[in-house]
Parts: sequence; structure tokens; C-alpha cells
Amino acid sequence: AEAPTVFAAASLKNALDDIAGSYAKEGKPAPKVSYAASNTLAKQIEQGAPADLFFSADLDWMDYLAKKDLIQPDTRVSLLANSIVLIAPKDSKAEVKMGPGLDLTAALGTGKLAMGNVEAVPAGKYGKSALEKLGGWAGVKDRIAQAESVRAALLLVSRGEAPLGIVYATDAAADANVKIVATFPAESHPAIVYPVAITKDSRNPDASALLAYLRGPTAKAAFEKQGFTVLNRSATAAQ
Amino acid sequence: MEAAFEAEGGVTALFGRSGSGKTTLINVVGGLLRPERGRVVLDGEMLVDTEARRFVPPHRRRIGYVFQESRLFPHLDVRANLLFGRRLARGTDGISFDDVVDLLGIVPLLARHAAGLSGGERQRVAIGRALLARPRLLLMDEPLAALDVARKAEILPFLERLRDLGIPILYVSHALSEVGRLADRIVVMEDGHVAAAGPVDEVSARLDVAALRSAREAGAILTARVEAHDPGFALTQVVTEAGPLYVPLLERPVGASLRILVSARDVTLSLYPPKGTSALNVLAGHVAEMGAEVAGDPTMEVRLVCGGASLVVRLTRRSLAEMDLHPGTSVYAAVKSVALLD
Amino acid sequence: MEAAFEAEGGVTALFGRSGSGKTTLINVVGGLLRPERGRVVLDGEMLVDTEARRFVPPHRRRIGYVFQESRLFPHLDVRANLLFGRRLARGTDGISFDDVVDLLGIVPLLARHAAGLSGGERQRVAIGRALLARPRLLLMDEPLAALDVARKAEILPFLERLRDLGIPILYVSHALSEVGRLADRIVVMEDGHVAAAGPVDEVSARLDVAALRSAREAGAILTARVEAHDPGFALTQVVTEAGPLYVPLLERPVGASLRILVSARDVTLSLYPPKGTSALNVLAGHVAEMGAEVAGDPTMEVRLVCGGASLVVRLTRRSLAEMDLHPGTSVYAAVKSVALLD
Amino acid sequence: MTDWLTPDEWAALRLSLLVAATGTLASLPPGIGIAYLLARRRFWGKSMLDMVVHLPLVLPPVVTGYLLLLGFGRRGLFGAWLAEIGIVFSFRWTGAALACAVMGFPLLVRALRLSIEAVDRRLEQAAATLGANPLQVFVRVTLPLILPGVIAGMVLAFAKAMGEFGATITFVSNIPGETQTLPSAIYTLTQIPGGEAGAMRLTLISIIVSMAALLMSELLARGVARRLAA
Amino acid sequence: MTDWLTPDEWAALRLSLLVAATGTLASLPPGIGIAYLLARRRFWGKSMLDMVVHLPLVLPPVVTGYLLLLGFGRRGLFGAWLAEIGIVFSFRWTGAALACAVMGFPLLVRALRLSIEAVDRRLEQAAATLGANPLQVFVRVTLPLILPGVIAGMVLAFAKAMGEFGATITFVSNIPGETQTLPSAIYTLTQIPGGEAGAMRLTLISIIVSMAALLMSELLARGVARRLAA
Ligand SMILES: Nc1ncnc2c1ncn2[C@@H]1O[C@H](COP(=O)(O)OP(=O)(O)OP(=O)(O)O)[C@@H](O)[C@H]1O
Ligand SMILES: Nc1ncnc2c1ncn2[C@@H]1O[C@H](COP(=O)(O)OP(=O)(O)OP(=O)(O)O)[C@@H](O)[C@H]1O
Ligand code: MOO
Ligand SMILES: [Mg+2]
Ligand SMILES: [Mg+2]
Repeated sequence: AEAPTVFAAASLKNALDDIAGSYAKEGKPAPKVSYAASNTLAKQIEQGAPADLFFSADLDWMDYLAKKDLIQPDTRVSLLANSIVLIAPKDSKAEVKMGPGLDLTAALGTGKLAMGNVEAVPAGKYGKSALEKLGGWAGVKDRIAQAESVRAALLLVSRGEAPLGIVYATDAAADANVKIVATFPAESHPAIVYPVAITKDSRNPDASALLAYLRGPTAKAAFEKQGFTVLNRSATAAQ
Repeated sequence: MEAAFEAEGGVTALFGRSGSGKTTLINVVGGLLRPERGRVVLDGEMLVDTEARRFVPPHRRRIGYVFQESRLFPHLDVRANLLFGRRLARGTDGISFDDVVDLLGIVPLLARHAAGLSGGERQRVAIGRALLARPRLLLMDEPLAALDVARKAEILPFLERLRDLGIPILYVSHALSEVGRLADRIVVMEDGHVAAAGPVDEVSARLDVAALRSAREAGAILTARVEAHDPGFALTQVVTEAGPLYVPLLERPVGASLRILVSARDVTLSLYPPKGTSALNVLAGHVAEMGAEVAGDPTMEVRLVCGGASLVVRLTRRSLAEMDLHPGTSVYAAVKSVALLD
Repeated sequence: MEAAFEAEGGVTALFGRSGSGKTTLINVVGGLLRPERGRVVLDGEMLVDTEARRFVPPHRRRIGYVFQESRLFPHLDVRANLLFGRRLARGTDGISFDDVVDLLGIVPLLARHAAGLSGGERQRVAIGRALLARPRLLLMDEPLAALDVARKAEILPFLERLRDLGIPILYVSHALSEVGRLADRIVVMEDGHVAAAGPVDEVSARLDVAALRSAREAGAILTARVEAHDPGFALTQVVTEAGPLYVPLLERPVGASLRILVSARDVTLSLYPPKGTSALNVLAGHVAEMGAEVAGDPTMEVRLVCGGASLVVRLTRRSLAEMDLHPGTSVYAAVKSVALLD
Repeated sequence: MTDWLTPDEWAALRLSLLVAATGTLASLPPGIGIAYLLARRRFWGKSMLDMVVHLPLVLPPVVTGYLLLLGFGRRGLFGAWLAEIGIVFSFRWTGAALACAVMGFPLLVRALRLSIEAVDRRLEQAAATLGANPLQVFVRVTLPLILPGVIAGMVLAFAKAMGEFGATITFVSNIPGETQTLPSAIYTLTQIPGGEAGAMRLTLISIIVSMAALLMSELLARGVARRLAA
Repeated sequence: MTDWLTPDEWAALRLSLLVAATGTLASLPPGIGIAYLLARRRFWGKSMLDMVVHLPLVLPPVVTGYLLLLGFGRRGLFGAWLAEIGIVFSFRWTGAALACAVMGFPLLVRALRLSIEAVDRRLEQAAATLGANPLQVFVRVTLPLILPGVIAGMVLAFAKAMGEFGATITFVSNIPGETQTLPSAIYTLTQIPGGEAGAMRLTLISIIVSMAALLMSELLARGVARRLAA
């Protein structure tokens, strides 16, 4: 059978490449994975892209397709969760008391707070709502360097351009030049969820087998190795 | 700019001072300029007629053009430049490639690139290129100006042969001597209009055309017939309406007709038949017309009638006074034969 | 290419057939080409010395250059072209702008763009541009080839004035007559080397220089001194070593010295003193040297000695035979005065 | 060799070369045509044409890619129509080539136009008097004279194609072996933790390829220049 | 006017114009210098220089932005040193201008180089014989003759600057009023569900600005051409 095609958020590349490798080792047709920004992939699927699975980095773009009836709702799963953390260059002396009344202004000094774009990049959106919830938003909202991706935000901190940044725990763990100053409490922001679903137009019979494998134990180990929390929760609709 | 003239085959010389409109005129003929008003007819074919809104584009005119500034193709070598138009022209008639390159002395240049050529070399290649395209009419804008006299003397007979092959030529030049023996008709331009036009012997003997006079090259052009050859002295005797003349040996059969220029300045007048002189050619005649006296100019032109033809002579006003010349005076005109074919 | 010659002020004419290396040579002098070996010295200043690895760049040489292809700046109008070098040259001496444009007849062109000019107009602007840069030496590569005879005749006296102002000129031309009265020295090039070089009267009377002979422009150049003026007939009488001569009226004081060209073809020989002729100037002398006979050429050259100077005469071999000329034969040379300053 | 590139990366390299070469070559004929029009003719809508040609430069590449998706996607305006006659761009390498061609087009056209404007038209006139019709004049005189511009334009377009990913990834996605070009692969690697090393490796390869193309073009151009000037 | 643009969008437009104009103008002098070297001189490392100039074209913009960050960031190789003499790029509009200048540089240099190569060197020789030293020759002859190339190169660089965001956003991020240029704003909008309308509006504005620049350049070029040919 023809290998299924997966449209996946770029941040999943490490884990999915591993999983695809072991999937192929079991004699199954190795899936082709197209990595790009979730919004790009969603719009391509809307235009008839030959994707069998869509693996989004946030709920919004999955909902976008669901509303247009372009995924099979019964196959949708919220597979992974992640958390966001406050980071600083590894030689930084910055200390921050995480919790309500959070104030980053002192730690920032004259510097900027690096984040993904607070309207477009998922990590940026989560970071903004956490700051709002904890009361630190007003103090920093004019001092944010919004990057085009969470990776770019990480880079800004890693290069010492910005004294503080907000990124995923998974990214922070992989960069030796930054240290985690604090982790945002899970209840301070909407659940950071990576949903996956089979597309409406998928004609590939192997798609559901691949989806099942993604929910299986081998995949779980691979996701966890990259720092994700595996939820594996079926969800029918978005809120 | 206004110009009206007719040229029926043969060579038409276009004279005029710098900036008088010669290049502009032949650009119109070649189709590189659209006239505001006017008509251009070639071989009975209407090429341009502004009233009928007709304009035949240059590439359909088959009019060869040797430009004042050569315009060789810099991306091609000399051979490819020469063959550019050859390939486009259908048919196999016309002059052969070998003849052309031999005559123009460009055989050693064939593999060279256009950019490395000397001024004279460029111009010779441009002449060859235009000829090889088998034109119905050839426009030549001062083609020989950059050449030395010897090279000119070699190329002129070749152009003569072209004329005899039936290719009409419109020839821009500053030197009457250059086209003297070539041209059938002369068109003299002044300030963008035609000052004089007509058969070469008529126009060249006119004393009133300022452009000719100022050219200091005035002269008369005579039609001649080959009478006899004298290979020992390398001379040919020809007969003109003005009388018999010796010219350098010609490769023409007895009976052939040709044209020769007798420059006004090459004629010496005397009242008595000269004796023991190196002037081979002496013609008897009488003064027919006296030119205008120009303040500050020591010379004047005089038109003689010798037999049935006119000669123009330029001489000093002082000589004129000393010899007491008037219309009707009988004179002997000594012409150095070497001047005939210059 | 090999060339060795010296030129000490005044005008040096560079002769030679197309492709003989004239442009190449003056490019070396102007600094546009680096010679493989050689030296160039101007006013005692070493401009190029390949052994000492010296090479003064062109902009520091102050050598004006009138190119064979004019090279006007297309982005400037005529006035700006003319003033290009003017602004760069320090000092206020030299010819005035107004004088130059007046003389060259380019006043009506000043506001025009270079691209719209006729061939002769371009060349005149190029001459003006080079002059106005106040050069120490002027290189001119066939500057007058594109001009009509009348315009040439106007510009030549101007160049003469430049020479008299002390600007040396290296002048490439195909026409001996053009530089006859201008040049002090002649360098004849053949196939990339110097065939003859020396004072103009010496070289021009040599019968062995093929390039001169083939130029059909051979002649002798005489040094003359103004003796008297005759404004009535617009003539000036000068005295040469060969005898007295009439030339067109000169604007030179009595006693001034000048040079005149007596073209070989403008001299008529006779064994007896001519009478009642239009030839004003008759010089007595004897045959000194006979040139070589060339198969197929009806003419031959003969060198006369008239007084203390040489004259070259070209006449037909037939006349030679008829007159029975030999070295030592006494003859009379009739020279049409109009030929002197052509 | 194979050691330092994964099969997917090899595929990306091969694909990038194919896409860049195809895009560059395919855009040459229309590029020459449009450059000629812009350089030589006056017509109604000329400014408009000029603008459209420049658009891919002005727009963020993502927007260009999005517009291509709307126009040439399976359900797009032209895409649907072209699909009927068998030309499919969407999510094929041909689409990547189209994206590259479009992105490189303004660079190509400008170089060509600049060269055409510099051609001495008196040489074209001379060719016409020798009997060459306008097409022959163009092929035998104009084209050889603008070869330096053709080479320059193609180098720019090729280099751009080797670096282009914004429009490509948006238009045809990033499917390994199908539409994943070298720059898309590099981009993906910059988006994941620990991807930098891989990104740098691929970047080096991309530089080497472009360097080779550039050197080749310089040699070609030198040959042409020698022919034109010596 | 103000109705259809938010204050942030106004700021983005103003900033884009500032950044594009500054980047283009600032890159002109070094662009002319390097184009001259590439067109006229032979020297060791010429191919290398040529390659470096083309690099921003070959590299994905994000990589270029990354390299700029490494070089000109606060702790970058040159950045740290420049900061000492008061020149700071990071998170400033000057950094955006630098990114645009770098991205447009290959386009500018190519256009200039092509024009310089087309200059008739015999005219430069003529100027030298008239006493002009090499600098005067360049300023009074070469430069006026390559004006069409200067204009073409600046148009390309300006247009590119109006569309560039990959390198800009990576290098100096996306700070409204400081480094958020029009294309950054557009990009952000394309990332938001339902952002298309806003993106299209900003895109239109960007097109209008570039169109105006293009028209102006064509008028200028026509004037220059008339001066050169008439
Ligand atoms: N495009 C133009 N714009 C304005 N005037 C022009 C243009 N082209 C030619 N002229 C003028 O028209 C006149 C005639 O030019 P043309 O080139 O026909 O002269 P010509 O007789 O060939 O002169 P020459 O013997 O010097 O080559 C000149 O004064 C020239 O300056
Ligand atoms: N770059 C070059 N490469 C090869 N040959 C050259 C180059 N430049 C000049 N020549 C040759 O050197 C010879 C001398 O050229 P030059 O231009 O000096 O001649 P010239 O005496 O000025 O001739 P003309 O009177 O025709 O202008 C010519 O045969 C020419 O073809
Ligand atoms: O136009 Mo880009 O920012 O080089 O892909
Ligand atoms: Mg003319
Ligand atoms: Mg020459």
C-alpha cells in the first residue's frame, strides 16, 4: 500500500522522525511527513493537499479544519501536552518568583522578553495568557520581542539578546545555553495540547493503522524522550 | 529637410558640407528614418509614401548600407560579419566571397574579431559585408574617408565594376575626385535641401554651385571612349568630346566607354600651343564663361569649351589679368595625364 | 611593432597605409597602451620606460587626443563635452572657448546632445574638446577625414596657430597635402615599423619611400619666407631656396617663414621657358635623380634641384622619353600657385 | 558521501537541483519576451506588467505562496483548469519549480531588461539593412549581445531558487521526496531542538552547489566578454 | 485614512518605508564599490567575494537572519565591537534596515555590475586623456553612464526590502513600532485563523507603496535614457 502522508507541526519533527523509523522497521510503509507551521498545513489541507493525517501544534488550527468539515471528527485525538517555561541565558543570575503577582520587570532590566508571536505562534499565545492570568502582562507588554517561531525566541535568549524568554519545556531542555528559571503552572494557561486527526479526504487504508501506532507504546516512549507529556485523550469537539 | 531628386541606375554622388543632411537623406532611403512627408521609389517599387501610409521596413528593401561609423557586429569575427547578410540573401548570383575579400585586402583578417581592427580595416569589412548581401541598391556614407590613397585607388575600380554589374550606388563623399569617374549623377546638398542635381558632367561644370566651388575640387567630368593601348608606356589613349587624351593603362577593350575627371586645378592654360613640356595632353578651345570673383580668394574659375565638351579651370586672378582672358579667347589647356584617374 | 623616432616641437605627421600601426603608436604615446619594451619621453620627462618600470598614467600626461572615432560623451551635451577637460586643467592660458567654437563652426550645436550630431560635427567637437584641455602635446588621429574640403581648409590654419603657440602635434593622416604646410617632421609607418622619419623637406623629397609613392601624394616641402603682399590679386609672394613663388594671400608679416607643399603631380616640366601660360610660378633647375620605373605604372618620379632645394615631379614615362630627360638636363618647372596651399 | 546525508536529505538536494534548474530554464523564454517588451515597446498597461513582474519581490514570500495556492492549487482558479489538460502543480515538484520561477522572475527580467536597454540599436539597424527580419535581428544580434545579461539573470534566478522556501513551503508543502527542497529541509531543521547542526550541514551543501553554479556562470560570462571585446 | 489602519499598522507602514529607504541608500555606496571591483578588477578571492555577495540569495532568509544575529547581535562578533562605538542593531529599526540591505545586496550589485560591464571603456580612456584621474573618470563618466543600472538596482533592493521578513524577524524580532515592518505584520496575520482579510489589506498597501516607487523609478530611468540617447 502507498505510504500515508502526515502533515505535522515542525516542532514534532524529532519525535515523529523516530517513530516513522521504528514504524518502518516493523515492515509497514514508512509515512511521509511534511513539516511546516500548523497554519500553513491547515490552509493547504483546505486547498486539497494529499494529507492523510494532520498533527497540529495547537487546537485553533485543528478547530479551523473541523469547522470546515475537513477532518474525520471521530478520529481526532488530543495526543500530547507540553508546558511553557521561563528561560534565561545559562549564566544569568535572574530569579523570579513564579505565581500570582508575577513581576518580570526587575529581572528584565532594560532588556526584552523573547516570546513567540503572541497572536500567531502557539507558545506566544500560551505565554501571553499565563502572564495575564498571573498579573505580569501589563508590566512587560511593551517590552516583548515577538519571534516568528518559538525556536527563534529561544535563539534570542540563547544568544543573549534577550535576558528572559518564554518557550516550551521541550525546547528549553535541548538547548545547553539556556536555563529554566521557572515553569508556568499548568492552570495559568489553556491546556497545551497537540491534536491529531485523519483528514476527510484521506483514502489511504493505512492511515488509521498509523494513527493507532502514534497512540501506541513505542510512540509514547519517543514523545516522552523529547519532553512531551502523552495525553492520548479522545476529544470530539473543541471549546 | 527637403530633397527631391531622381537617380536611374549607375552611381549617384551625394555632396555637401558637414551637417548638410547627407546621412539623414540616405537614412530615409535605407528605411532607418521615416520621413514626415515624402515618397521613396526603387525599381518602380514604392518603398515609402507618407500619403498612402506606406513604409517598407528596411529588411525587405534589399538596400545595402555602408555606414559612416562601420557598425561591425562586435560578437562576430570578420568572416561572420561578412557572411551575415550573405546567408539571408537568397540566390547565388552576385560577387563571390573570395573576390570581395581579395579585393578589399582583408584575407588576413578573416579570423579576427571586429574590435581589434584598425579604422581603415573596419571600413573595408563593412564595405564587404554590405556587398555580400546582394543589395539592389548600395548606400555608401563616406566609405573611403578612413582609407589611404593607395587603398582608395584599389577599391574604386571595384565599385566601378559593381556599377557595371547593374547595382546602383548612392555615394556620399567629400571628394569630387573620389567619385569623379564613378558617378553618373551628382546631388549637391546644402542646409538640408538639394542645391543642385543632374548628370555628372552638367553639374560638375557648373560654376554657380557654391558647395562644389568651396570643395576646391571642382572639375569637369568627361565621357571617354578607349581608342588604343600603349603597354610600353603603360598608357591608354581615349577620345573625348574635348579631344584625345592619354590616361594610365586601362584594362578595358578598345571601344569601351568610361568617364574621367579633369580637375579644375590640374589644367594649365596658355595662349600658345606649349612645346617641349611634360604635359601629354593639350586641348584647344575657347573661354566660354567666367566664374564669380570672390573677395580674398586669389583664384577664379573659368569654363572652357573644347570641341563639344566643357572643362573647368581654376587659375589665379593675376594670371587671368596677365593673359587678358575674356569669353571667346582662344586658349590651349594642358592637362597632366597623371591627374586623370586620381 | 617597432618604432623609434624623435620629434622636437612643431607638427610631426604620421603616415602609413591602413593597418600599418599609426593608431597603435599614438596610443602608446597617449598612455592608452603599455608597450612591451620601450621608452616615451616628452619635454624631457620620462613617461614610459619599461626597463625602469615607469609608466605615467594618461591623466597625468596632459596629452590631448583626438580619436579616430571621436568618442564624445553621450551623457553630456556639446558644451559640457567641450568643457570636460577645461575644468580639470589648471591655469587660464591657452586658447579661449569662444575662439575654439567659433573656428570649428560649432556654436549652433552647443546645446545639442552628442548622439544627434553628424559625422563631421562630432569630429569637430572632439577636436575642440581636446584643445580646450590645454594639452602639452596633441595627438590627432585622422581628425579631418570626415570633413569636407572647405571645412578642412578652415581648420588647418587654426592648427597652424596652435603649432605656433608651441603645442607640438602628432598628426595621423592619409593626405600629404593635408599636413604639408603643417608638419615639420614626417614619420612613415609600414607594417608596424618606421620606414622613414625626418624633417619634412627631406623625407617628402625621398623617392624610395614606397608608402609615400603609393600615396600618390608625393611632393616636396619647401621652407619659404614672406617677401611681399599683393592684396589686389589676393596673392603673397614668398621666396624659397628654389626661387620666388606666388601663393594665396597670407596673413603673415613680411619676413615670416612658413612651409609650402609642392605636390609632385602639380608640377609641369618643360624644356623651354613657358610663355603666355596661366602657371604663375616657373622655377629653373636641373634633373638630379630619376625614380624607379614600376611595371604597369605609367608614371615616374624625378627629383629636380632648383637653386638650393629639391622638387619632386611625377610625370609619365612617355613624357620622360619624349623630352629625353636625364640627370643633369636643364628644365623649367611650372607650378600652379593654387596648388601650393591646398 | 552517503554518510553525511540521510536519504531524505539526498532526495532534497536532488529535488532542489531539479526544481531550481527547471524553474530557471522555464522562466527564461517568457523572461526574455517580457524584458524585451518592457525595454523596447510602449503600450497600454506597461506599468501594470512591470508591477506584476515585481510583485513576488514586494510580497512576503508566504503571501506569494498563498496566492499561488489560491491560483494554482487543485481547487484554484487556474489550477482546476490546468488539471483538466493534465498539468498539475499542487503538491508536486512542478509546483516547487513554479514557485521558484515566480520568485526568481523579477530578478531575471531586470537583468535581461538592463542588458537589452544597453544594446546599441544601430547594430540592429545594420542587421536590418543586411536583410534580417526583426526575429532574425533578435536571434542573431540582440541575443548574442545580451548574453552577459542572460547569464547574470539566470544566476540570480538559480541562486534565488536554491534559497527560496517561503513561497514553496506555503504552496506545495514540505513532503520529502516530493516537494521538500533543500531550503525547506533547512527551515524544518531550524524549527526543532538540536536541529542546528543538521541545518548548518545542509546550508553548506546548498552553498557549495550555488558556488559551483556561480563559478560556472563566471567562466561562461568571461568567455562571452572575451568574444565581445577582444 | 486612519480608519482603515490601526495605529500599529500605521507604525508598521512608516517603519517599512524608513527601513527600506535606509537599507537601500546605505547599501548603494558599498554596492557600487563591490560591483566595480567585480566588473573591472582581477584579484585573489574575487570568486569568494562574488559568492559572499550572493549568499543572502542562496540562503533561506531565516538562516541569513540567524547569521546576522551571530554576527551583529549584542554578543555577536561585530555587534559587540560596534556596540562600543555606539552602533546597536539588535531590536532596533537599524537592525531591520541592515537585514533589508543585506537581503537586497545581491540584487543591487548584479544590476550595477551588469551596467558597469556594459560601459564603453574607450569613453573612460578619452576622459583620462582629458586629464581626469580615475576617481574623476568614475564620477563624471562611468557613474552617469550606469545610472540606469543604479536605478534598476535600487528598485530591486527597495522592492525586496518591502517584502523581506524572514531575515528581519529572525534578526531583530517583531516589536511593534520598533522592528515590526509591514511584511512582519502581514506574516503575523497569516498565522492567525481569520487573519486573511487583514493580511490582504496590508498587502495591498505594500503593493501601492512599491508601485509608487516603481513608477517613480521608471520616470527617472526614462529621463536618463533620453539624456543618453537623444
Ligand atoms: N536626432 C537629431 N536631432 C537633431 N538634429 C539632428 C539629428 N540628427 C541629425 N541632426 C542634424 O541634422 C543635420 C544633418 O545631419 P547629417 O548627419 O545628415 O549630416 P551629414 O551631411 O551627413 O554631415 P557629415 O558630412 O558631417 O556626416 C546636422 O546638422 C545634424 O546635427
Ligand atoms: N587588439 C588587437 N589585436 C590584434 N591586432 C590588433 C589589435 N589592435 C590593432 N591590431 C592590428 O594592428 C595593426 C595596426 O593597427 P592600427 O590601428 O595601429 O592601424 P592604423 O595604422 O591606425 O590603420 P588605419 O589607418 O586603418 O586606422 C592592424 O592590422 C590591426 O588590425
Ligand atoms: O523573498 Mo525571501 O524572504 O528570500 O524567501
Ligand atoms: Mg554624415
Ligand atoms: Mg587608425
